[in-house]
Amino acid sequence: MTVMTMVEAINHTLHEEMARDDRVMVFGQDVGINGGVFRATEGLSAAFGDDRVVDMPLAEGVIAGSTVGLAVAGMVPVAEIQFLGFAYQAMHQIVGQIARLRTRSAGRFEAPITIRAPFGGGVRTPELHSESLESQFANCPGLKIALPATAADAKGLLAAAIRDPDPVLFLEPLRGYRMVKDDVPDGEHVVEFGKARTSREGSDVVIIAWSYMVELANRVADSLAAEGVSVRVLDLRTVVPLDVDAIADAVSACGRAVVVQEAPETCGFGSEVIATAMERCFYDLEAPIERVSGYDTPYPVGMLEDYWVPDAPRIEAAVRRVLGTSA
Amino acid sequence: MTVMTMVEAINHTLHEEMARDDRVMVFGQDVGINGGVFRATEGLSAAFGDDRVVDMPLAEGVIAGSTVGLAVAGMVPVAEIQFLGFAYQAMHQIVGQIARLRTRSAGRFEAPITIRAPFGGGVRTPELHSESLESQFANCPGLKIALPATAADAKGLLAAAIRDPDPVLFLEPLRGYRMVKDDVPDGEHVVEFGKARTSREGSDVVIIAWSYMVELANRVADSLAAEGVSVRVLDLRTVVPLDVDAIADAVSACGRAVVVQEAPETCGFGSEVIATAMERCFYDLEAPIERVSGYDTPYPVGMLEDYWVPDAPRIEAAVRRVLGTSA
Amino acid sequence: MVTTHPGSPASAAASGPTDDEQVEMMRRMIDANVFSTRIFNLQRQGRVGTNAPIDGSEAIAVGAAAALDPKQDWIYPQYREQYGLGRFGDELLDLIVLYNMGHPGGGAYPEHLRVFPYQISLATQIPHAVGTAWGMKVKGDPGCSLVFFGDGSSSEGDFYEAANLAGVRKAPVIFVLINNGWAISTPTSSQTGAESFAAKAHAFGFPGRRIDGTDPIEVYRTIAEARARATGGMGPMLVEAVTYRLGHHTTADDPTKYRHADEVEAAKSREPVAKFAALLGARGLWSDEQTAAQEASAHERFDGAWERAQATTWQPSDMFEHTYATPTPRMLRQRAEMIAHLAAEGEA
Amino acid sequence: MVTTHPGSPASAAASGPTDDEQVEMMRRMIDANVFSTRIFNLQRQGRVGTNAPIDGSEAIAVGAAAALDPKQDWIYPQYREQYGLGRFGDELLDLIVLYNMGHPGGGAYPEHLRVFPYQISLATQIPHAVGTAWGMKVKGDPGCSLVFFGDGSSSEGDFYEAANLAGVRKAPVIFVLINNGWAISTPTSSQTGAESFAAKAHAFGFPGRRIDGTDPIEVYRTIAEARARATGGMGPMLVEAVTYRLGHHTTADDPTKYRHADEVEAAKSREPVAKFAALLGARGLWSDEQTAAQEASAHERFDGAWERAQATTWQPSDMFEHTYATPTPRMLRQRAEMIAHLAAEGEA
Ligand SMILES: Cc1ncc(C[n+]2csc(CCOP(=O)(O)OP(=O)(O)O)c2C)c(N)n1
Ligand SMILES: Cc1ncc(C[n+]2csc(CCOP(=O)(O)OP(=O)(O)O)c2C)c(N)n1
Ligand SMILES: [Mg+2]
Ligand SMILES: [Mg+2]
Repeated sequence: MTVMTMVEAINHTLHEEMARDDRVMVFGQDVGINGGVFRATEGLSAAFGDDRVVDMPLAEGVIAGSTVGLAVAGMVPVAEIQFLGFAYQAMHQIVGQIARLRTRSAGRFEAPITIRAPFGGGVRTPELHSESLESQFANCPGLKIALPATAADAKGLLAAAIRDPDPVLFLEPLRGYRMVKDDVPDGEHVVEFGKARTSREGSDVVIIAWSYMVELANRVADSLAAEGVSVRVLDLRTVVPLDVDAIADAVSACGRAVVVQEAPETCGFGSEVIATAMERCFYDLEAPIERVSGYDTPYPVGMLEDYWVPDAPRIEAAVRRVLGTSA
Repeated sequence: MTVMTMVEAINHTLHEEMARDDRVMVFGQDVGINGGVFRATEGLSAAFGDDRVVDMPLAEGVIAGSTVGLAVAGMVPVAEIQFLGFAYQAMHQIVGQIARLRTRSAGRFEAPITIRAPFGGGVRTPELHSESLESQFANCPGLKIALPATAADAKGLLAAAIRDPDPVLFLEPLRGYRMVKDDVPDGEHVVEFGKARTSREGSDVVIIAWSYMVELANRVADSLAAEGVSVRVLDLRTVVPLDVDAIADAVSACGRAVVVQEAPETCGFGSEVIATAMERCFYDLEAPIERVSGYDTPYPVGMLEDYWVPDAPRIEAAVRRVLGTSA
Repeated sequence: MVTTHPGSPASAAASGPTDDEQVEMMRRMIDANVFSTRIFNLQRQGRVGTNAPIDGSEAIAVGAAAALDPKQDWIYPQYREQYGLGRFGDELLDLIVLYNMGHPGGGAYPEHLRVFPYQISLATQIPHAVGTAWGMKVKGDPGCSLVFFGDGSSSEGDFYEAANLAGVRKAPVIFVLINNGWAISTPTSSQTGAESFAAKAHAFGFPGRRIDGTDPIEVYRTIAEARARATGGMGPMLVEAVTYRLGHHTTADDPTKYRHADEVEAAKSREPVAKFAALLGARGLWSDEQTAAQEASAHERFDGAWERAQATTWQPSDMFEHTYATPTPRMLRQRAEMIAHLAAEGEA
Repeated sequence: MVTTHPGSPASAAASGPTDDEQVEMMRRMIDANVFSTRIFNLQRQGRVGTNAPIDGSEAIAVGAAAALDPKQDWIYPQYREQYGLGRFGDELLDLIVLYNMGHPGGGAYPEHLRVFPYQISLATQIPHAVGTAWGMKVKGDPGCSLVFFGDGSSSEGDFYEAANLAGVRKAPVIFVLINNGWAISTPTSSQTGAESFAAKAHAFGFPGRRIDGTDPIEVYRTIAEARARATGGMGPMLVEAVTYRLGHHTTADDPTKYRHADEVEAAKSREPVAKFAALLGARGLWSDEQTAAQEASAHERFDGAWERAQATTWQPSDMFEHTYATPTPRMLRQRAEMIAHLAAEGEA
C-alpha cells in the first residue's frame, strides 16, 4: 500500500498498464512532454516514447474516432479528452461509432478503448470544464462508465477499463485529483466493473453516490453518526454496468435513501437510481427517495458554482427530510 | 379543421410561419427543391426563395452552429437535422452553444432557434436513423424539447417552437409522419409548452407517454376499455418544460402508472417521470410504476426492430402487471 | 501539388494493371452492377430495406480494390462501394444481401476480410481509416488503409480532422473522395466553393489528385501510386475520383425532383461498365458474349446468395449478443423478459 | 492564391491607418497589455480565476479592430483578444474584469457592443461568425463579421465546416487565425502538416494570406482589404497572423516544461508593443514618456474597473436568471429551495 492522491494513482496505473501491454497507446491534447494539464500522464512519453504517447491535433472528434481504427489495427487506445465538456465534439464518434463497433461487426471487432476525461465542479474552471454528463452517456448502450471515488479505485477501475474488451468512459473528478488521497494497493489491482462499494456501513438511511459526491456523502455520514444516526454510503463506482442488486439491497435494508448527483436534476443518473429502486424495492420504502443535484441551469460561473454543486449541508438536509427529522 | 397527416401539418405550419415572419429561415440537408427527404419542407423554396430556404453543405455541426450567428444577426433559424442520430455531430453546438447563448450573454442574446429532426423506429431505416435521444438532451438545461403525438399538436407545438425566444428541439416521429392523421385547426394555432394533454380519460391506471408511443398507449387504453379497465393516457407533449403537476395529478388520481419510452431503458426519460412521481405522489402509489422501453442495446437492425421498440402487447402486459391482473 | 484536370494521365511510375487483371476487373464490375440492381429491385418488392445502388461508382470501387493487397491493406467503405469489393473476399457479396435484408448477421464479416462494415453516419469512417493506418505504422505492419467517401461527406468535420491528423503523422492512408456530382439532391456547387475537391489536400500538406472515376485503369494506377507512396513512408494522398451518380440516391429517393433528365442522359455515355467493356473489346480482351455470360453467372450467384440468406436463421434475442463481450445484469433481465413475453404472446 | 511569406506587403489598394489611428492603436495596445498583466497577477493572488494573457497578440487584436467599423461589424473573439478590442466599446474592459472574477455579470455586454462573449469551447465561435455574416447578407445589412481563433483551434471540425459554408455562401466574414506557435504545449508542427495555415484556404475557394501578426499596420491593412472584399460581395478571406505566445498559455500553465528559453528569448525581439512604440518613435509619433503616461492611465483605469467590479452586486439565485426567458416550473421550485436552504444555513 502507498498513499497517493487520485491523480498520482491514475498516473501510476497508466505507467503500469503501458509497461504490462505494449499495445497500449496514450494520446490526447498535451499528454506528452507536458504530462497532461493535470499531470495525469506525467513521465509517460519519457518512459514509452512518442510513438506510444502522442500529442494530438486539437480535435476531439478524431482523438476519439481514431481509436476505432487503432483498435482494428490491434492497439489498445487510451485517449484523453482534456475536459469532459469537450466530449460533445466527439459524441458522434463515442456514441455513434465506438459504442457500436462490436454490434455493427456482429462481434468481430472489439473496442478495447478507454476514454479518460476529468469532469465536475468546485475548482473555478472556465465554462464547459465542469459538466457532469454521465447520465447522457448511460443512455447509450455499448459504453461502460466508471467513476472512481477513491485513489485505490482509480487504480483498480482504470486497470479494469484498459483491460476491458469493451469501450469505457473513465471519468475523473477534477476536484478529487488532489483532494482525494488514500491507500493504493501496490502491484496488480483490478476492480471488477458493476460492483458497488459500501463506503460507510449504516442502517437508517442510505446515501447513493458516485465520484466526488461519495466524499461529501461520507462527511455527512460521519457527522450524523455523532448524533446517533446510522448512515450507509453506497458508492456505485460504475453506472454502466449498474449494480442493481446492491442498490436494491441497500435501499431495502435502510428503507430510506438519498441519491446525490452533480449533474442538473432533470434526467441525471439519480433518476435512474430512483427508477431502479422503484422497480426492485418499492414495498420496502418508508419514504420517497430524495435527489440532491445541480440545478436545471447551465453550470454557472465561478462565483456561483458553490451554490450550484451539491454540498454536505444540502445532502444532510435531504437526509434529515427523508428521515423525517428536519427542523 | 382539416384532416392532415403529421408531415402535412408540419409542412403547412412551416409555410404559415415563414409567411407570418420574414425573419424565419429554413435550412438543412435537401430541404430546398427536394422538399426534404420526408417532404416536410415541400414547396418552401418555391414560395420563399432560396435565400430563406437553403440547402446546406453536409455538415450538421455548422447547420446547428450557424443558427447562433443568424440569431445574433436578427434571423429566426429553423434548422433541420436529417435524422436525430446525426445530431451527435452537432452536440457541441446544440448543447454547448445554442443552449447556453442566453446564459453566456447574461440575457443579451436570445436563441429563437428551432432544430427539427425526425426520430424513432419501426420503419426499417438504416443504422442511426431511429434513435430516441430526448433524455440526453433533457439533461442539458437551456433547451426545450417538444415531441408532438398528433398532427394538431405538430402544428401547435411547431408554431410555438418557432415563436419561442429560446431554443427548441422539435422531434418528429418518423413512423408518425404518415401514420398519424387527425383534425388540424385552421389558421393561428399555438400550443403552450409545458402543458401535458390527456389523450384518454381513465381512472384505474395512467399510461404516461410522448410522441408516437401515445398512439400505442391509446390503442391499449381502447382495447382494455372493452374489458372494463379504465386507462388514462397522458401525453407529455414537451419533456422540457415538464408538466410536473399533470404527472402528479394523474398518478395520484389513478394510483398506478406505466411509463412508455422508445429509448433504451437505462436513463431514458421514463426514469425522470418515475423520479418525479416518487417526489410528488409517493404516498398515493398503490404499486410501483413500470417502465416499458427499448432495451439496453444499440437500436437493432431491421429484422429485429419490432421486438425492440415497445409495442401495444408489451404495454398492455405492463398495465396488467401494475393492476395486479396479469395471468 | 494538385492535378485538377479529369482524365489526366496517372504517373508513369505506376505500371499495370495487366491484361488478366483488367479482365478480372471487368468481371467484378459486372458482378457489382448485377448485385446492386438485384438488391435495388428487391426493395421495390418490400423484401429488403432502403439501399444505395452503386451505379456509376463501379470503376472506382473495383479499380481501387484491384490496386490494393487484400492480405495487407484495409478498406473503409461508405455504403455504395461494397458491391465492387469482392476481390477482398467473395463472402462480401453474400453479406451484402444479409445486410440489406436487415439481418443481424449482415455485419459478421469473417476475420480475414479486411473490409470495415457499412458506414451510415457519413464521414465517421474517415478517422477510423486514419487510426488504422497510424496503428499499422506504429506497429511496423506492412500495407495501408483506404477510405471511400462522397463529395457530400467531405463537408463533415470528420474528414478534415482526420485528414489533418493523417498529414501530421504521415499515416499510410489513401483518401478516395467519390465525386459523383450529388449528395442526395445537393449538387457539388452547394457543397463547397473550392476549385476542386482535390484542392482540399492543400489544407493537410499532402498531394491531391483529381482523376476520371469512370476509368478503372486510371483508378488502378492512381491508387497503386498512392499505395506505393503510403507504404514507402511518404504519407497520405487524396484522390478525387470524378463520376456521376447515374441512379437514385437510394431506393427512397426520386431524383427527377431535383435534376434534369439531360444531365443524366449526358452522363450515360460515361457509364463505367459499358465503357470499359467497349475499351477491352476494342483491345480484343472482352466480348459481348462474355458480358452476357458474366451477367448470367452474377445473377446465378445472386440467386444462391439470396437463397442462403433466406436460410440464415436468426432470433429476436440476437439483439442482446454483441453489445458487450458479456451482457450486463440488466440486459440479462431484459432478455429473459423479452423471451417470456414472446412466449406468452405465442410468438417465440 | 496564398501568400506564404510573413511580412509580405499588403495590397496597395489598402490605405491607412492614418497617423492618428496609429497613435490610437498604440494606446490600445498598451491598455491591452496592462489589463492582461493585471488580471494575470490577480489570479496569482487568488482574486480572479484561470485566465489567458494576450502577450504577443496585441497587434492582431488592436489592428483588426481598428480596421473594422464598430457600428456595422461583428467580432467573435476566442479568449485572448478581448483586451485589445476596446475600440468596439470601452465597457469591454470593465466586463473583462467581471468575467475573469467569475461574476455572473461578466457576459452582460451592452446592446451596442458588437462583440460576442468569450469563447472557451475552441472553434465553436467560427460557425457563429459565419452565421452572422450569412444573416447580414440575407438581410442586406452592411458590414461583415470577423472571427479570431488559434492555430490549435484550426484543427477542429468547426473551423473547416464553417469556412466551407462561408465559401459556398460567399458570406462577408474574415477568418483571423492567430498562429502564435503553440496550443498549450503543442507546437504547430504537431498541429498540421500543411505548408502554412493560410494554405488551408484552398479547401474553401477563397484567398488565404499569411502576415506578420506583430505588426499592427500590416494587420490593419490586411483586414481593411479583407473587409472591402467581404462587404463588396467577394466573400471571405483567411488571414494567418503569425506571432509568438510570449507568456504562459494561461495562469494554469508552466511553459518551461515544454519549450526552450532560447525560443522565447528570440521571439521577444518581435514583442509587438515595444516594436510598435519604437517604430512610431522613429517616425516622431510617439515617445517613451507617452508610453509611461499611457501605462499609468491604463493602471488607473484598471484600478477603477476593479473597484467597480468589487461593488457590482450579485446573489446566488442569479444563476436562475438567464437559462430561459422565463424559468420552468421546476426551476422555480429549485430556486425557492435554494433560497430557503441558504436562509436556514444562515448564508443568505
Ligand atoms: C452524418 C450524416 N448526415 C446525414 C446523413 C443522411 N444522408 C445519407 S446519404 C446523404 C448524402 C451523401 O452524399 P455523398 O457523401 O456525396 O455520397 P453519395 O450518396 O453521393 O455516394 C445524406 C445527407 C447521414 N447518413 N449521415
Ligand atoms: C474544444 C476544446 N478543446 C480543448 C480545450 C482545452 N484548451 C484550451 S486552450 C487550448 C489550446 C488552444 O490553442 P490555440 O487555439 O492555438 O490558441 P492559443 O491558446 O494559442 O491562443 C486547449 C487545448 C478547449 N478549451 N476547447
Ligand atoms: Mg455524392
Ligand atoms: Mg496558439
